[in-house]
Amino acid sequence: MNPKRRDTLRLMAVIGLMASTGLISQAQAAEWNKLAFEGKSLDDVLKALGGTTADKSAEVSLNAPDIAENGAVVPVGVSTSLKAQQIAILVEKNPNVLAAHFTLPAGTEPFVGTRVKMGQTSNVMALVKADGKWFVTSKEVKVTLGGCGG
Amino acid sequence: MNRTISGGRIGVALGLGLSCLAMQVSAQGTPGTPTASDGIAKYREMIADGNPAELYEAEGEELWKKAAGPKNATLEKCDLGLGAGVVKGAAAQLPRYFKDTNRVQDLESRLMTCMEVLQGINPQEIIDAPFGKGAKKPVEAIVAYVVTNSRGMKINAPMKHPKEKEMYALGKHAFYYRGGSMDFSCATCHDDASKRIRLQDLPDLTSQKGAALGWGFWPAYRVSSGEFWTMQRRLNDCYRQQRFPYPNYTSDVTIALSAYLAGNAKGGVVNTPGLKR
Amino acid sequence: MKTAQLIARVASVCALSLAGVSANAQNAQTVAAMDKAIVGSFRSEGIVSVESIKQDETQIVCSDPKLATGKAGEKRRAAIEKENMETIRPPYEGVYLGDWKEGEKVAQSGRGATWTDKSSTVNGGGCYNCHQISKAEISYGTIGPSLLGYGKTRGTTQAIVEYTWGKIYNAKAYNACSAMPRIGHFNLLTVKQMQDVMALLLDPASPVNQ
Amino acid sequence: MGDPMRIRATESGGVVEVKVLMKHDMESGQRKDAAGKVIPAWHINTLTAKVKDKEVFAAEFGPAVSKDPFLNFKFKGAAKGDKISVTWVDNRGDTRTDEVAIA
Repeated sequence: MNPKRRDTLRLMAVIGLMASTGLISQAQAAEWNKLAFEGKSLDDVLKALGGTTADKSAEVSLNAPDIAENGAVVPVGVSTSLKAQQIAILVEKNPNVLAAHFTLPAGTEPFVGTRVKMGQTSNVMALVKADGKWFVTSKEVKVTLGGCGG
Repeated sequence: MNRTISGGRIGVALGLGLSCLAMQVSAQGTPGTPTASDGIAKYREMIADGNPAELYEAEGEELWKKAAGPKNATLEKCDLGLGAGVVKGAAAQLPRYFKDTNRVQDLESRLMTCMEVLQGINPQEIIDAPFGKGAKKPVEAIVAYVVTNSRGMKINAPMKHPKEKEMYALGKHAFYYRGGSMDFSCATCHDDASKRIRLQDLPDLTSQKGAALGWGFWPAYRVSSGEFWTMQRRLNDCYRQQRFPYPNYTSDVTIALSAYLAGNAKGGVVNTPGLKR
Repeated sequence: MKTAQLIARVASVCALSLAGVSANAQNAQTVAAMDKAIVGSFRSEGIVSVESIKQDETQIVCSDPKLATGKAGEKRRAAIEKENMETIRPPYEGVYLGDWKEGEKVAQSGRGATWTDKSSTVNGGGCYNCHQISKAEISYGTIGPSLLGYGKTRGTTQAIVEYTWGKIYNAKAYNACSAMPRIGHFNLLTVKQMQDVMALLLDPASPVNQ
Repeated sequence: MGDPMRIRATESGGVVEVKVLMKHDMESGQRKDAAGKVIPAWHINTLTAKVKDKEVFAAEFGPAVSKDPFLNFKFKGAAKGDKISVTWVDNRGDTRTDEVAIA
């Protein structure tokens, strides 16, 4: 590992710690978390976000189509009855699994909708952090590659 | 080889090749699960909210009002058929005959005329630029702006002038014209409402209802390419997939097909810009 | 599709014309002039030459809805079928069936022969665009009939095998104005690719026949 | 400077719903150009939404967010007429801020 990368990792870890312990404001925490976006699995991403495990929760709801007519644009909505502070959207079979991460200050509804790219049929996962714990739910989205665009 | 064996049962189109890539959909066919078509309907519903064509529309509105070209003029005096500067409802009544050019013009051909006459821009530069690039880019954004201003109106291309009727007739002829290495015409896929390619339903463009489904939703933002596609671009790619050679930008065949579609779709609703796969 | 149904369908399509638009205008323009206007709107690009849309007899007849079905075009269609039948070449040494797994790949791919392709692009058959073939692929078109269980229901007699080969090679030999491309005749697939598609349809081990 | 965003913000029953469309290629870094060279990743990294200088939403995007990104969120504590401003920054340091009054 080159020194620069090690520094980055250390820095990210420190920021992660500071964020999780409330030492820095949310604006600073919204800096781009490189480590998380380089994660190859749910565990990698969880770790980079300062978590360890995520419990499956029926209180996290993931709204995504069963079939996407095009993998370039897959609509994903996440909502929860939990008091979410953070939400993340992951695509299990993408080269890097984390697609987007959201920080929700107090007063912001536990909901987000966006659109992500999927290289192939895969599970899509929604991670929610509430009361210091992580929760997850997932759903398979079938992807039709390219369609007739040849 | 004995014809009587066939009984016509293998039928038509093994290998009709509209360039579909393999789809990675596997059947999990348990009873009660939604069908593939249901899934696609939900997908379309979900992406309908928030059409990125709006971004092009905003840019187009700015370009319409901004002085440009060697003559440093805006397009605000451009006559799209309803009088100089009238944008509202203009796209719903195109293609149509224009006296000054003595030609039936679609929106893009007419915009080129305006850009040439008012702004001094050489139309050849627009014709030669690839879609989505160079001199075509501003035209495409302006198209998004103009067609948005007919949203919700009735499709009503006049089709009264002899030249308009002539264009419609040419468009109809072109619609059925088979050629190229796969013998395809537009009609091969688009003269029957019950057919589909892969999972995509094919509108019957010879019927009013089907033509309105096509003409009424294009131009559109195309999610597969992440770009706004004008009607010229839509037709260009149809011909590419038909294995035809390259239709020249705003050539007779492209305007004629637009006239045929708009004529058939008359009375339908303008839903442009659409949002398409 | 039965001929009667086809005639009815096309007739209804032809009957649809914009009131007041077609009749006069159509007379004013000859078909030849319109053909010229169409061809003149295109240019050669990449591997696709503008020459490729100058029509042969099959394309001329089948572009005219009045000739493509019904009595008026009957004789010309019969002549077209005969002409196309004569183009069909059986595979070397009578080996009709290849590898169904390769055939599935050919059936899935719709690539090739467009102006954005290269002459080195391996063409696909694009079969799934129009046909249901194996059960596992739910994303199939319906322009052509379902071929699910093809070999199982039709059997694999020499006559069926030869007919299937001919249909893939040049569909217009059996139905002058079929929507299906003349795959062998226009070299859209290689002989090996066609043998592989044959296996997909006829090999008892193919998923099509499970 | 990036191209303008389209922001819609509507208040209903104390909840403001915001929909944002951004114009950005969101190049994934996974694609190759015609010559076979990898097209480098180019995407929005962060986005923040503020009302009266108070942050109401923050996002980090990876290259797997779709081209011309769409974002939908809801928050409480603002009234019709208040201005919401949205800022994004991409991985090349390009940035764009747009503002709209809540309707």
